[in-house]
Amino acid sequence: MSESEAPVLEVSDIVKTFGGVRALAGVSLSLKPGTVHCLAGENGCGKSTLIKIISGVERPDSGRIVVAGTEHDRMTPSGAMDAGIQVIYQDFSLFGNLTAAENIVLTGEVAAHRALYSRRRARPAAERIVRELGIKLDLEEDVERLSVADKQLTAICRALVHDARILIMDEPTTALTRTEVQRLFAVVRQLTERGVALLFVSHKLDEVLQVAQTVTILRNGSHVLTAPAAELDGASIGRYMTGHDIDESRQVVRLPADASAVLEVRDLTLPGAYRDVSFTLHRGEILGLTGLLGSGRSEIAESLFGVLPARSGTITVDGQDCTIRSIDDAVAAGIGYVPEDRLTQGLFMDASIADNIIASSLDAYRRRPSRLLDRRRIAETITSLFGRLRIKAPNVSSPVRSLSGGNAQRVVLAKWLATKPKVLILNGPTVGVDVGSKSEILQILRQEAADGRGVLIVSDDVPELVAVCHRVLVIRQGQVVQELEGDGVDLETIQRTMAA
Amino acid sequence: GSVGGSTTSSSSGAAGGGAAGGATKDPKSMTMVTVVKIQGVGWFDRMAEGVAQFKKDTGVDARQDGGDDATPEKQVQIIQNLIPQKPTAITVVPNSPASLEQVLGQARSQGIVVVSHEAAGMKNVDIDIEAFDNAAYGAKMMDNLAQCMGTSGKYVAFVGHLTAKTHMDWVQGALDEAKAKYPNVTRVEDPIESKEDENVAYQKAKEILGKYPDIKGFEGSAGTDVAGIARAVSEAGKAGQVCVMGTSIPSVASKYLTDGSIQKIFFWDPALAGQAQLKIALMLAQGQKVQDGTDLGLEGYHSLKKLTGTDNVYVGDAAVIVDKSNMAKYPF
Amino acid sequence: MSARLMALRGSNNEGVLAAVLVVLIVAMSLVSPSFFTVGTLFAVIRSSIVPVIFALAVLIVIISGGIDVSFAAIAIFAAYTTVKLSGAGGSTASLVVLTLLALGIGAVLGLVNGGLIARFRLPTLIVTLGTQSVFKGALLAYIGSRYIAALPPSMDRAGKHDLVTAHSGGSPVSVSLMVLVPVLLTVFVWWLLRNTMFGRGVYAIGGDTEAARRAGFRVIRSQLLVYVLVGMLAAAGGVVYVILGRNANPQDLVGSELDIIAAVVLGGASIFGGRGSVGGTLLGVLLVQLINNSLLLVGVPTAWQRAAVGLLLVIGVGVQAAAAKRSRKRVFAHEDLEVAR
Amino acid sequence: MTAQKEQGSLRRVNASVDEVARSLVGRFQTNRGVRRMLVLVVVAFALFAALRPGVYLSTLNLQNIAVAAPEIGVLAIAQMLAMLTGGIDLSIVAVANLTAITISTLYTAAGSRGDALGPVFILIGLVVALVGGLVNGLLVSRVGITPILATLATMQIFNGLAVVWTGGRTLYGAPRVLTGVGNATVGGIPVLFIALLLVAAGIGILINRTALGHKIQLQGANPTAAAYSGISSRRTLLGTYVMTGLLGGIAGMLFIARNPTASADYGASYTLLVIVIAVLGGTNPNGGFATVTGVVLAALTLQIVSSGFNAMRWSPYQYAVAQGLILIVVMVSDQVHLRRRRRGTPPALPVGPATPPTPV
Ligand SMILES: Nc1ncnc2c1ncn2[C@@H]1O[C@H](COP(=O)(O)OP(=O)(O)OP(=O)(O)O)[C@@H](O)[C@H]1O
Ligand SMILES: Nc1ncnc2c1ncn2[C@@H]1O[C@H](COP(=O)(O)OP(=O)(O)OP(=O)(O)O)[C@@H](O)[C@H]1O
Ligand SMILES: [Mg+2]
Ligand SMILES: [Mg+2]
Repeated sequence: MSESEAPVLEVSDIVKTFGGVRALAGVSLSLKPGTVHCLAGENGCGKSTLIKIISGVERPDSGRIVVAGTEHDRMTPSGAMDAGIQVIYQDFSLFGNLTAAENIVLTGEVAAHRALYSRRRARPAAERIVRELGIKLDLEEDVERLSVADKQLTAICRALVHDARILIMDEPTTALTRTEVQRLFAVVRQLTERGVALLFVSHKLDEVLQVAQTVTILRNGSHVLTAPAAELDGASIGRYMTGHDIDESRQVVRLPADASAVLEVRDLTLPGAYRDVSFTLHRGEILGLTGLLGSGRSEIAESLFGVLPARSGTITVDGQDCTIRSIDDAVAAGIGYVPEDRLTQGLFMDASIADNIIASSLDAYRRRPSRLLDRRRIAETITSLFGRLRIKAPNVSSPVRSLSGGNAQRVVLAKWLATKPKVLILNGPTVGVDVGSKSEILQILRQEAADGRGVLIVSDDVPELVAVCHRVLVIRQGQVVQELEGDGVDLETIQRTMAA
Repeated sequence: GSVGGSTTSSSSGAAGGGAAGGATKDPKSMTMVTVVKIQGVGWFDRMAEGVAQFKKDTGVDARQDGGDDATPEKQVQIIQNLIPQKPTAITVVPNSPASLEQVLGQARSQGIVVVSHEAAGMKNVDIDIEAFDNAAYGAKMMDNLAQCMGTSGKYVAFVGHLTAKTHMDWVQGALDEAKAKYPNVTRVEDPIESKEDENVAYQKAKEILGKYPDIKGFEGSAGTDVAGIARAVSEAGKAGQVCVMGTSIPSVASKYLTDGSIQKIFFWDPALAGQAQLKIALMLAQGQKVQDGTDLGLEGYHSLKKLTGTDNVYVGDAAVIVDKSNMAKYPF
Repeated sequence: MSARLMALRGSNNEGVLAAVLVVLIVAMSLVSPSFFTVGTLFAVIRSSIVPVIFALAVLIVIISGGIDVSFAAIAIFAAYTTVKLSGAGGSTASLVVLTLLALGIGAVLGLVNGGLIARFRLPTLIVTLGTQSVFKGALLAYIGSRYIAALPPSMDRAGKHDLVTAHSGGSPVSVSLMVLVPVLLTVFVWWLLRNTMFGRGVYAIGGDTEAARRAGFRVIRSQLLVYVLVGMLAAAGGVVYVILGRNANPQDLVGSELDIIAAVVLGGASIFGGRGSVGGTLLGVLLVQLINNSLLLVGVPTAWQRAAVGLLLVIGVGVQAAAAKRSRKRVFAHEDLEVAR
Repeated sequence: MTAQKEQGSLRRVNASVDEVARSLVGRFQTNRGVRRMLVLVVVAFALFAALRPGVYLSTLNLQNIAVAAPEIGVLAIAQMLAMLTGGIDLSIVAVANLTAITISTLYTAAGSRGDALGPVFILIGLVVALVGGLVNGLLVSRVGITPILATLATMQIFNGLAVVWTGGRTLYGAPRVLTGVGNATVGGIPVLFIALLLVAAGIGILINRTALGHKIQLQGANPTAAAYSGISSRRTLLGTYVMTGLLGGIAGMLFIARNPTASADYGASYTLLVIVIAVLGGTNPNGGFATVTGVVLAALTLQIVSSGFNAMRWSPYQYAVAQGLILIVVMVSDQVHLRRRRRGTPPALPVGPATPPTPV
């Protein structure tokens, strides 16, 4: 770790634009062998994009990539692997139709430019790495049948199975348990001792501080700071990431004492995901549901929306018992749902903003007796939501594909507000949304609650929950382990309970 | 309705054609198109030779047209496309005669002479010319087949498609003949559909050979039927023991005629049939009449006979029976 | 218990298919005593020779996430052109030369498909629909449209050799030597898909094209290669078809492509790509051929056969769809289930 | 477009209301697929008109094109609808023939009262088509069979039933209501063509102005998002295939209106042709986008090219080559255009089979 050691990877002045908008505006970074370099920044600041550029998946508009003294002006995925770079992608980039063992060894075989593939060679290699990591993984199962955590483990194994010179991990720990994370870090330490350089992305700041020697912080595609980890702490990293001007303070109006229940959940159980979940959501209330990935928080939300119907328990909306076996049932009961995966589940990318906004409420605009759509009323709704949510776009007939993350999320929100739901469930409402948009979206949610809706936010973005929620439920291993209310809603308590 | 309407229009069409044609009309100013079931197959290539011959002989601008597959809708389309080109005559060998009635009615109402072939019973044609009477042709096949089978035993009949009327007529003619004259010759199975595909014929023949080990005869209708059957029969080691006969053309059957797995094939020369259609069209366009005994000056069409029970169908006597000995005479 | 059942079922429902096949054979044997014979067996094998070759080609495309309706046109184009160029009955070319010529033609036509698909990223069904029309039209318009009865002698001879002969119902039945072609190609494709990086790449691309790119697979090159390979397999199928039929007819084959695709999907290949096996494909083809071959034998009237084949297809694919639905439901995990489809 | 934000906002609201209206009413006026087809129609027509003015510019030729286009036009519209959901329907032609056979059989059986009962028979024929569509819809939406396979199977079943029913014969005879329509013209325009325009308008309204139509489009655009938007794929797909069945039935009526015969094997060559037409007309084979106008224009284009090739005495095989080339060239030019527009963003994943709509 001497200062004099030559960097194994140097990228400089990387610029990348997507459809006219800058994802990276001249970012530089250098990695030294035997060190862990951490890349931090808010959602959408360009971390993954930078990684994809280093690994040859995306081509930069300008900038230089130098690996071990050799400049690569047309980096390709196989070129990167040849240069000793391995990546754990944020979305894993696994092959669902192949077994875990195959997934683990296949990239290596490609990198080795082999013509033939041998199961007999593959199997032991996969087994060895699983053993080294001390994890349990069914190597013969197709990856699409694995849980998210096992998928993540597969992706980690795949990257570690090689003797990589540079190992890049884009949020490798989101779905892992504490012990799994600790094992991974042990391996990371072994690797650094062997001289491997690591580039590590995580939103969990404690992890960052635990493993990293150097930290680089990006904001909105620009380089903010590179400093030794020892000189930083969680608070200062957070400050550099967000800037100071954003108000994430808690702004919660007191609920009237007699606020009626709009959603009541009793003993909801889905074996394997969560059990005996009970809570009440009141009119005008914003309720947070948090927990680590894999804790069951998303599944609870999806059960309420009929995507993943619960096995037992009762759901009552506005005093009416509801059987929610399908999305139709949920929508009929007055529940709206902003999904976690905006791009595939929330939006029709090539359709216009207008078409997206009325997608869920089409039936309400049928005229009698012709049953044709009432285009005037539709236009009114669209225009009013377009204005109310301040969607930044030339007009309502622009395709959603042309929108930024924050604006796209507003379109999803508008789609559900158009149905005038009694209960609005949001799963990760501000994922991939930048800070400016984020506070606006939170403000919209406060407004909607004030108008008498029940709002349920499922998120692991704790500051955001603290900023808007009346109450927060913490889920761990499928159960509600704590309920925080009023002044009890506080960042540290939540984080502690989540991870306990 | 169509029936009343088209009758009037067709009679006026015929009248118009006659008037425009005048007895002295110069063939060199005429255009005629022969629309066949499908372009580019051996049979219709041979017919195209006849069309070319006619063009050379008479000076009429005659040509042949057809679809790239043998479907009724393509023929409808082609004739529909031809009507604005106002040819003097359209002669047609339909895939499905009934499907062409309407569009041929339109052609006639535009004063176009329409002659058909292999389509006895069509209304909207001036004349339908058949190489022979289908029932008699079928009977003739049966006479030969029965002889070969020693006038007793089981046989099956293949048709190109169950929808192909001529094939069904031949097969029926043969069956009637067998019932009338050869009580010991029995047909097993309804007509079997080969889809005009040699391999299907082969496959089905294999099945028949398995199901009826004592089968004695096969009758084919589509040109490739007998070839497929012959292949199946010789693979079963029964070449020469089982009689294989049917409609085909020498180029398809010659190999099997030579090795004895097909005994006889029956057909009529498409070149002559093509010329016959066009000759009739020319006669009509020039105001001449076709009647019993008309001589087209073509072998097998020296004395046309009106088919009884119809008013526009004339038959020749143009069936050709070919076996090993005379197949070289027909180079197509 | 359920694990063992799952294993029996096979990763692509091959087990279900095998069971269906057995049930069908038993049922037909009960209905018709003349069914369960060497003759029927040989008939099914014989009639599967060409479809198996085509099915292998289709299998590769389907695994790669595409679909090809032009292979039949490529097959007859390659085979007919070879026969015609070599001078038909008067040719002295050896079978090897002729086969290489046909494979070359097939490869070029496949390259046209692959080029359009990989370079312009066009939907495979539409591209091959277009090229099918072009290939067949060009063959008949510019190469030749005549039925050629006299094959080059080397080809003609190849069609006359039998591999095995047996007696069934008093008459000899046999299987042509040509059956070795699909057997060898089956082994080759099985090996290719299983034991080569190209093969694994085809699965990877069919599973997730972007992930394959990130893993370093040369996606465009692999896709090109897939279609070239399909062109060559199709050409091989065309040559065998011509040899077995002992004639070359340019009107043949085109029109049968949907049946082959149906057989492959019946054999467990996913029309969405990424899944499919050689074993399943063989079973699928055999099932379809068994049905085609024995309906007459079992006494189904000719007129009913088309409907019967359709009905069996619905049942076959329907059972698979239902099984797939159920297994999807069973695999509940801590993750979002895809709700659509 | 506005500099002054304060007053601009009202204008912006107005402008966007305008936009909505325009996008909902006249989506296809500005559409690229439609523009492209218009160009193709004009170019094809001008080309052949220049080469063979005498034949080509006659009213008779125009009428013939107008008479020939409707049946494939309606079938292509049906195909377009199926493709709009990301599916495909291979059984439409078989359904059309079943309808034609039903009507013809009933008419013949009714003897002298056939003409009087004509409308009833037509209704029964449409019910048969509806049942056919329902079967497809159930197989696709309930059983979950991929459309291409489900309809491949039902194509064989429907076709097989037609063969059994007719014994393979061509039936002759149709109610006067239909045959009358087949021959009639209004102001020189064949009524058949007017029927095509009516069907096109109807489907245009369905797609653009009804809830079902919007759902069909959204289902095709992204089935996952559609499900998460509370759009029932079961109901949408069922509705779609019932509609394609019905349109098949209407095509069957056109078959016998044009020519009072019905058979099991009429129109076999249409099955793949109508896919070509639908795609040429701008239908996205992966679903989510299509325009009726484009499809009608595409049907006309192929009709024009076909009659032109015939007038030029070019062979049907050359026409097949031309048809394939037109399809490929149009697809390639579309793709090049799309890429140029999207340059900077990574291109969409290569598209797999036509059926599975790639969720963005
Ligand atoms: N393929 C793409 N096309 C268009 N824009 C993209 C694409 N990929 C990323 N972007 C945009 O580039 C910006 C940077 O995205 P990137 O994925 O690098 O963020 P990130 O820092 O990794 O965020 P997160 O913490 O959520 O993973 C985002 O605004 C994103 O919307
Ligand atoms: N999946 C995607 N496909 C194509 N383009 C995308 C995608 N995601 C994002 N983009 C593009 O990336 C750009 C940057 O997105 P990003 O979310 O960072 O926008 P932003 O500037 O932060 O806007 P906002 O303030 O509204 O969040 C957008 O303009 C959008 O065009
Ligand atoms: Mg990222
Ligand atoms: Mg953003």
